[in-house]
Amino acid sequence: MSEHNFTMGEIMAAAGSKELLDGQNVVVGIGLPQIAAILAQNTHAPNLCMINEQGVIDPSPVDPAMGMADPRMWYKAKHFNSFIGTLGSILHRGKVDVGFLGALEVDQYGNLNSTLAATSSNSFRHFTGSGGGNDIASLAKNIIIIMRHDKRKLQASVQFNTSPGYIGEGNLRGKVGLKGGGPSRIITDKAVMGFDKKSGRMKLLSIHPGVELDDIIENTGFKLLMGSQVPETRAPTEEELHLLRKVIDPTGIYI
Amino acid sequence: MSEHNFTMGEIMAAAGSKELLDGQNVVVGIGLPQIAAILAQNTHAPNLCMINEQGVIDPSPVDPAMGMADPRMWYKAKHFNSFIGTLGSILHRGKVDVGFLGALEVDQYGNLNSTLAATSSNSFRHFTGSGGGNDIASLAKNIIIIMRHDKRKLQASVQFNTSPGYIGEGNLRGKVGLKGGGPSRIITDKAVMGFDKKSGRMKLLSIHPGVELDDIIENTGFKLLMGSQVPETRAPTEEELHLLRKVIDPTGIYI
Amino acid sequence: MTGLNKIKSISEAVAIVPDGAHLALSGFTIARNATAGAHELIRQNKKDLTLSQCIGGMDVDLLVGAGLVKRYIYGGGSLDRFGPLLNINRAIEQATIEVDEFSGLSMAMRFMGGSLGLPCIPIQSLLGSDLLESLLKKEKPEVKVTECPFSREKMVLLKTLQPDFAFIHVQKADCEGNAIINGPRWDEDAAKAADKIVIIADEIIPTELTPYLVEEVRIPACRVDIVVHQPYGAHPTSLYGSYDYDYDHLTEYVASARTEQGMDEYLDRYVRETGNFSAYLEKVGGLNKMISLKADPLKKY
Amino acid sequence: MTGLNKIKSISEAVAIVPDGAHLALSGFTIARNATAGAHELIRQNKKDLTLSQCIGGMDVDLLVGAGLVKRYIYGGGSLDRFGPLLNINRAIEQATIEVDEFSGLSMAMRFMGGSLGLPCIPIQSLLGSDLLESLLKKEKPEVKVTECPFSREKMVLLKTLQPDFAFIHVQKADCEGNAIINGPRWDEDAAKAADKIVIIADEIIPTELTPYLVEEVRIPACRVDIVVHQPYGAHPTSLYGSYDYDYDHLTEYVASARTEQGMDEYLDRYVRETGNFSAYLEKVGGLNKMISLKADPLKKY
Repeated sequence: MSEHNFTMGEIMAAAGSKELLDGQNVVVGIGLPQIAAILAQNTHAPNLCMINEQGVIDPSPVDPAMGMADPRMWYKAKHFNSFIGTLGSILHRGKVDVGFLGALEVDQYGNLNSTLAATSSNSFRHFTGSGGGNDIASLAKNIIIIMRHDKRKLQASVQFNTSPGYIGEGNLRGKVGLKGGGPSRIITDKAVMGFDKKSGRMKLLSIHPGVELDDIIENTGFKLLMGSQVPETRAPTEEELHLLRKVIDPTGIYI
Repeated sequence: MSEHNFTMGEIMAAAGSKELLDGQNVVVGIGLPQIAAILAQNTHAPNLCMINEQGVIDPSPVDPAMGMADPRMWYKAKHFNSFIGTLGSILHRGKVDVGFLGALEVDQYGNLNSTLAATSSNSFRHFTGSGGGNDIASLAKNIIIIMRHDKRKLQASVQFNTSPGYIGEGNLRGKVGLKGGGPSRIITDKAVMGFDKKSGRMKLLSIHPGVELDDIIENTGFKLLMGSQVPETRAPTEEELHLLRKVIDPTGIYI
Repeated sequence: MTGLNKIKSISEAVAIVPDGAHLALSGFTIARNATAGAHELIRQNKKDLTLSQCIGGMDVDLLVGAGLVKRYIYGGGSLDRFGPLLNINRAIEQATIEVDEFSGLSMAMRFMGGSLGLPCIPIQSLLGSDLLESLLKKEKPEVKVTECPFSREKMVLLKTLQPDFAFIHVQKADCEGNAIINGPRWDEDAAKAADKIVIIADEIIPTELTPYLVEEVRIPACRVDIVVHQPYGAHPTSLYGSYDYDYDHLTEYVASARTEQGMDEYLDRYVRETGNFSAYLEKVGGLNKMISLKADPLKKY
Repeated sequence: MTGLNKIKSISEAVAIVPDGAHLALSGFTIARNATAGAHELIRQNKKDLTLSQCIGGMDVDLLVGAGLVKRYIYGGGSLDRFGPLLNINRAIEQATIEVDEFSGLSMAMRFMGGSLGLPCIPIQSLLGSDLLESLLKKEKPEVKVTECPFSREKMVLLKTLQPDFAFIHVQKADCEGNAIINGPRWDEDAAKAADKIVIIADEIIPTELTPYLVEEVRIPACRVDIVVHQPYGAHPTSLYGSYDYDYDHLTEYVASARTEQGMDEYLDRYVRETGNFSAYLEKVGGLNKMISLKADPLKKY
């Protein structure tokens, strides 16, 4: 990858940004999702509205933060409310266009595990759990998952389905009664993936410049659907790189 | 009544005030209920909290108003919210001690009609309807009804049960699932009445000074329960009269 | 970050409302009515509207008096001591509108449930009343008596409400739609229940100021579709902190509304023959009248 | 009008909590935690508590680490980038507490329904997840998959929550209990769901001032039972507009909480051996530390 003038964080941020349309309501977490959203605001989507689940709408953070509960993430917000005022009267009301999520594990149907991982046959480690993740996965029109491309994190089925994707073979969302659209993109440090809406299975959409297809196949714990030709992921533009490095994340804390 | 040094409005306000205990949460309407509550605050119940259903808590009005929607009634309120913040998270939560209600008609079981009155066999007049009345009647621990003593307004059964009292013979509140306590007092310009909790029927508790029992019987459209001796309603004290006339309603607009 | 300018004229805003639409207006008896919105709906002569409101206000009484309303879903109402909602009451008595009559809280719960995207929500008032009986007798009841599967308590399940449009008059908004409501907010859930929200603001504030007034912002821009700037747009009802109700005009309104003919003359004079809300404001007394109604900064009325 | 003085000390407030009680604390990861309340609960060594919280915070992690908690009902949580909720995770892994794990919104709905006195409330997330499966497998499930009788949509009916006590840390309150929360209010519904509300205020304002700050009052006095005055009572978590989180202390906390022994030493040093919260504040750096954490009036952190 050394031949490229961008980092994997930068191409991931640019790929995330590209998925966002002007005027959309986006639920973001800290880190790459936030960076991708701010990049979109600074380029093609100036009227993107960022929603933090605990009750913060449309902030303009200027300092790096330790998380969503860090008031640095609430700077110059235009509305404060509660979970009910964000995940209730915006998300559950059907007005969130895109939700960004991360996870411990994602499976071939886009189901997310953020709850637990077995350490042996009768013991497990407990992690963060859902937070608003299950609600966002259930109810947002589109879900974008940003994560590291790692075989242990991309398994055929998750150990615990915290936040449903397409659930099982054939897209079972409608059957169980979920109103949101389900995962639309998975952006990793190696590739961008989408889903075949009929089967509900993950599909390789593009490979980041400098990454080999074999590398992706080796680091994915299940068979990825893919076309006969898989294009290269769009590299970040000069403008995007300038914004990311000079304006959005000048101290390089997130990317 | 000319031999007394108080008006019927004054004795009604004093009787209403007497029913209120310090620290209680009271839903009031404009007029006598409000006057009764302010009188209580100025005498034995300084920590009474007044709640206006549309989202106004603990105001201190100083000017006469045209109704609950008149901002004169909201003066120096300590909390603003919505119906949900008053009738929801206070009343429905079981935290309203007393609700004051008025009505077009009240029947022997304390059911209230504020919706309609027949003008002939196939026509009717439509009035204010419920507002928060049904909710308050359903859910407050105690209901105090303040009204004019008039045979047309005190009928054996209401034409339309907008806000249930004890519903029918034998107190049917529990059976239909109502959680509030039901009406505890009816204060008119002639008497104070309560209810026999077993039968759910209205009972004469005291007669205002100068009013004859026959006058009450004649002006009540059903048979009132009563003990062998019906006491006289407590006359307003000098302090109460002073407060009503000089402090609470100096222009005499309400009483 | 966003800077979308959603400002349109009231006539542009009303033009998007199709005949037969379901609307919620912000009025509550004589306070913070969406008068400017109601006037323009009448001028554009919308038909067969469904209106819903926690407690009836003069704004809907105007629409009913003008014959625009097919169905009204509400929790009762009046013009406080000025008088009853004469047009609404008359239309109910003459069965010229279909009416769904609830209580104040059950309407608020229907809106709140709708604002959360829930299809239904329980309540434990209405039980044992003729309001409930009447609602259960409807052809397609929107209430159902049931019991809680956990506590076995009786409860009424209410179908929630999601109006197509809410016209909400507020004290202040920025051009993106962040809306400040001061004083009680009986209409906040009705607004958020609606699919499209039209904010009619007496005052437009610069978006740069919004973060400093954030604790007063009640409806976030991301839910708002259109912002209309209309000073004194709630007249003759009051706008807490901005202006008092117009005692004289409300008195005249109630006197006019006593008869259908009187109401028709009122609508001709003040709505149909005035081409816009500014002309209406001139007709009811113009600048001098508005100055006389200005709220005391301490008393807020 | 009311002027009831509800101010008590934190030890008096905590003394009313019986063993086995159900409590809600205001914490959300590293923001506005009821630290002073949690410390005093530990000092008074309450037993077998049930705790409920939308998103886990350090306050409950302290209680779990101190062994006070029998059951924890929550929607997940962490200490943001400082680390996981180590005591809670360990207790779940070792099954030393009973856990009911929901999502953030389903917890918020359970509290909101409880604040309204409703026995149950629907939601349309959780469906198709293992969260739901686990909750349905409980001996007495507090969720039920059902369908809306009007729309026939699938939904999960949630049993609502009404904690016995809420300990809510806020920026300001008057002595009657009118409580000002600035910034996001993830805990407002949990507070109102509780039977008794204990407000722990960093600052007490004169009641005469309350009407002028009315738009910021989030919990009305008529729902509040006790008011405690405890400056810096949310330390080491942040209080929006008042002070920042204490980076050093949170880092030390997470390092300590990695082992049971480390946690026990932390509790001895900072809670059990300090007789009160003032002594704790001295131990973590006293006045100089608190001055260094003071929020910038514009940035609010």
